[in-house]
Amino acid sequence: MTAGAPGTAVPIRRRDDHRAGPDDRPRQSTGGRQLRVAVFGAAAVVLGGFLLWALTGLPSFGDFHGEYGRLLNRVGVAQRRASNVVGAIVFDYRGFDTLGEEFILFSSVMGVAFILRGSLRIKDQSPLDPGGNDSLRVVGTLGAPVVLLLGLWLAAYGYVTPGGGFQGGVAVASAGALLWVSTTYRDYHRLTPPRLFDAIEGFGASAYVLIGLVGLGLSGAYLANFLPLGTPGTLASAGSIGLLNWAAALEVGAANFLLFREFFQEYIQTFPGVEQE
Amino acid sequence: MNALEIVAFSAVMVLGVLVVLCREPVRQSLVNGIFGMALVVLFMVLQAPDVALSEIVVSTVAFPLILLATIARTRDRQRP
Amino acid sequence: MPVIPPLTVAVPLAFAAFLAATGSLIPRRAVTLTAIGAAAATTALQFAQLVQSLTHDLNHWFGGWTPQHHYALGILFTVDPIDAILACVVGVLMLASLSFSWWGIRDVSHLYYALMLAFLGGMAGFALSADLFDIFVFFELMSVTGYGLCSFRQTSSSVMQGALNFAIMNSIGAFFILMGISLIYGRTGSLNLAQISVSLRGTHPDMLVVVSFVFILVGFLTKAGAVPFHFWMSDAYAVAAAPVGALYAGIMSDLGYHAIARIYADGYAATLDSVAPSVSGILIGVGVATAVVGAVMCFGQADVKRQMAFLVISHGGIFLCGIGLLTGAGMAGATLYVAADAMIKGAVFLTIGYVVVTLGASDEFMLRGRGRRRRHLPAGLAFGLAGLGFAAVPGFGPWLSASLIQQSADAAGYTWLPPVLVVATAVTAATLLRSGGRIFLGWGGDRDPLLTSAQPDEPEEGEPQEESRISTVSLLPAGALLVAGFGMAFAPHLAGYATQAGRQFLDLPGYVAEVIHGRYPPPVTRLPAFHPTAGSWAYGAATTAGALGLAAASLAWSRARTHGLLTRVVLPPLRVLKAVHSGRIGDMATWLTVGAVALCAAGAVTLR
Amino acid sequence: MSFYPFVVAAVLFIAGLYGVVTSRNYVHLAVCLTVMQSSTYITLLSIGYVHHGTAPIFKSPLRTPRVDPIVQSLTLTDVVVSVVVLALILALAIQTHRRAGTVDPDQMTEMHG
Repeated sequence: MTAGAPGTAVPIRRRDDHRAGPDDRPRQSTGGRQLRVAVFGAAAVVLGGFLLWALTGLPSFGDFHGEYGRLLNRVGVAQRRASNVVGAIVFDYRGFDTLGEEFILFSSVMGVAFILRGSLRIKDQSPLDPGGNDSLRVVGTLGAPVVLLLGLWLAAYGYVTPGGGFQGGVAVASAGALLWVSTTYRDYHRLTPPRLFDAIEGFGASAYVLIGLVGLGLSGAYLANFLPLGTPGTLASAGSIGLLNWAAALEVGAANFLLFREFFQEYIQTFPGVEQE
Repeated sequence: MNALEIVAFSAVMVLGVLVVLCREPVRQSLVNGIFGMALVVLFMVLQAPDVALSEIVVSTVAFPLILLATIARTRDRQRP
Repeated sequence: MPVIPPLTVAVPLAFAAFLAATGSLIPRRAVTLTAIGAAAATTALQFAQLVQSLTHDLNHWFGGWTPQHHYALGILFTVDPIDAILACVVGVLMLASLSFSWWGIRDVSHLYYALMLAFLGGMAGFALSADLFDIFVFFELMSVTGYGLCSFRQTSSSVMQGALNFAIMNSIGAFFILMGISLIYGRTGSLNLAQISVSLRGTHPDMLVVVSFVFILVGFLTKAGAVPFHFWMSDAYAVAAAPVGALYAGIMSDLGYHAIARIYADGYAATLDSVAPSVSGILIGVGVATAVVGAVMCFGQADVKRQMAFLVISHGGIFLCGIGLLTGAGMAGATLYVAADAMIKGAVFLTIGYVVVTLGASDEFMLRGRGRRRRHLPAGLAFGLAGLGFAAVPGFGPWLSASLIQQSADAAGYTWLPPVLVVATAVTAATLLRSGGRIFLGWGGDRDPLLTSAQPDEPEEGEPQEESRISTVSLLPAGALLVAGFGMAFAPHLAGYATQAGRQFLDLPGYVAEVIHGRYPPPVTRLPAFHPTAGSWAYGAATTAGALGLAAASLAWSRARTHGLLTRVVLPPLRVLKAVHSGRIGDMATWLTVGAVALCAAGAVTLR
Repeated sequence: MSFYPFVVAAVLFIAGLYGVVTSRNYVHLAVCLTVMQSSTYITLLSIGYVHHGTAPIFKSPLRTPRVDPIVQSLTLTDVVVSVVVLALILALAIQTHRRAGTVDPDQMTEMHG
């Protein structure tokens, strides 16, 4: 990325930025900081007071009778055949929020990659062992499959018992993290090609959108259910919630995996012998 | 409110304030992990198992992982 | 149920996911074309949606969860003409930015295009959602894609600092919004705006409602860059790459104001309308402060990108005044102003992108006279036209919208408001005309004590090495945006449709009837008439003359050898104001807290 | 005592904000933001709690009171957002460190005015 390239924010000058040490900059006077803390302190006390004043207007703890939640507790299982009403809300009644949430995660992964990859040049022949010790390696090797299974189980039963695509997805991604502890960097690099995970992430995210479109095509409402509902309390229940749940699990798993991977790449660069930029 | 609830809320409050006051990043991420566990307990007490599960996976894996990597990367060090 | 509204979100998001999955495998040109195609399809859908919304509001219940027993179970998208216009603006700007990228952005990863499309989906959803929590979700989606895009081209630490300030302040704003949503959910037990209004109807507002509204206000005012929540904006927008900056400045911030209007009109108005004059006063107060502070700061900058950042802030204040009038015409004026202004702001940002590449800087002193060559004429013309557009030249888009606000303000008894807005408009437009004159005509001196120059004592770094890296063709999208912004005024019955839409926007019982009970009003047969009065012509004449005069005076002043009296009078307060914009995150968060306290206090006084 | 949960939430909200204002390290600051955000989880879940209520999972048609399921689904989204925000700010902090050699917000005074 050359300075002065199209769309460049601030051109040409400050090419020596990365050389500038912390001591080259003017420090803010302690007086300025003290004033800031004093002003903030006074304002924060008042703000806290207003917030508490408002909070006392809420029904007292434990006496909540929100119509929305009560209604869904009453009709949720019957309408959606999902024994976990939270799951039914996440993937159906408020399934569109979850679509947004998927894409928040998706965008953050792309954003982090966009921010960090810009300056990353790792050469494959560099000595890149994380330098972990043997006991750590054993923990990783034994732990990874266990965590992977746990994650899949969490994801699978999301609409029956607590859990679901998000929790399962993060757990599956942590299995990937354990894999990193248990092997050398180079093997890890080979085992987990980022393009594959990019593809999985994109597939999971677009699957969620497309399942919504199928609902729109078949019954005129985006994300409407189009599968038979089944029996509550079993895996064969809840209609298209199951599909959405797995789409979310794929997306969240791959997204978190990529997120961890980006930060590993950064961590790796703190080892001696890594060529930078 | 019963005693369990009061204890769970108090733990969260004290630990949350400690996280803010702890300014050394490595120690802070440790305290933050404990704070996360306190939140998990609170969520269980509040009958929110789904949220507790996601807080577990987030505060035991995601947060420490990205935090420690960043701390290692941004530690002030003099490179030749 | 209408099928288009969900498609305007689903299409860009699906293509974003597709590009993320396959983008590293297909040629870069194909990625760009796919992104442009997706944006074009989305824009077409948005225009179709606008046409449909003119007959009656489009309400889409996700998952098919229409209200059961008159209770809203699902998430709702409401599309009335006001929302539909803003959605169209989002699409058009994205299309222009991506087209600019075709010429202007070469070596960038496919992630950029995927992020842009996700950004488009986020903004489109944010403009249409009528469910409080869903609004929050799309707010976050829009913000998160924004944080990623902001750090594009990390040429210096100032880019990173701008992006960090952006991310941190917007996150704090988001938590305020979420706290406000929690409060109102605890009170009403619902998240759908119409349903909330049903619960609140007839109750007397108490501190919970007020603080909840104020917290939501704080969050969206932070996004929109209102004083004193705006400090992050000048840093973030000044470092954003041209196509991204065009979107931030053009529409993202102003969507924050729209969200405030919608949340008030469709939800909180049920109880807060008993104190409507105070709400109006508070919103207009914030708006005037924003318009004035933004204008002064805008005038005091030498970097065109920072000028634009403060111009966005200042004009946002004008829109907030229009919304704060709480009248149909005010709402219509604010919306049309956002639309016309968005086109022009977008055009300027794209032109600046071109200028930075071909001329090598964005500081008007460094660039003085560098744009005099004939081949820079298109860019110079774009600058000049945009300056006139910002000055609300009579007869065109911005002026039409400004006159709606002006007439509405006079009718509502805020007769002092239009003159203040004239000053803000003239000052911001003068700034752009001044820098255009200096860059493309070489007028004026090469320093001015009033202006902050980013690189005051650095020697010029000479002409950029590769002069012809970007062709003049890349200015086409900017030109198209200018034509759209100016030509908007000639769309038949625009002001009438908009005023009617504005009235419906504020008609809460009518909205509840259609959303909860499915009873739509009969189509309107006679549109309200709009005729520019002598006042409107005077408004436009004053802003135009003021802008031209002030620009000329500023250029002449920088040529003068002695700066005696004026410097002594103007400089000290300007220095203080600039010092307040320290760019430090701690100061910004402190200002935000102070602003939140002030709004809470104003609300508490209202209840007395 | 029945407002104690909301006091906890308010304290954490203000504490997180205090951390942001006084922070000398972007990493510390990012964690303070998550503390501020956790106050919104606490508010939401405390609002939706019902005395002697059980989780909204219906294995058998027990007629016990149930806690509000909506706030739980909102909090789930909220938790995801917290990861995302933390990751993005930390990524920006890493880049800032690379460019400016510091992660102290108050040492970065390049832009003002």
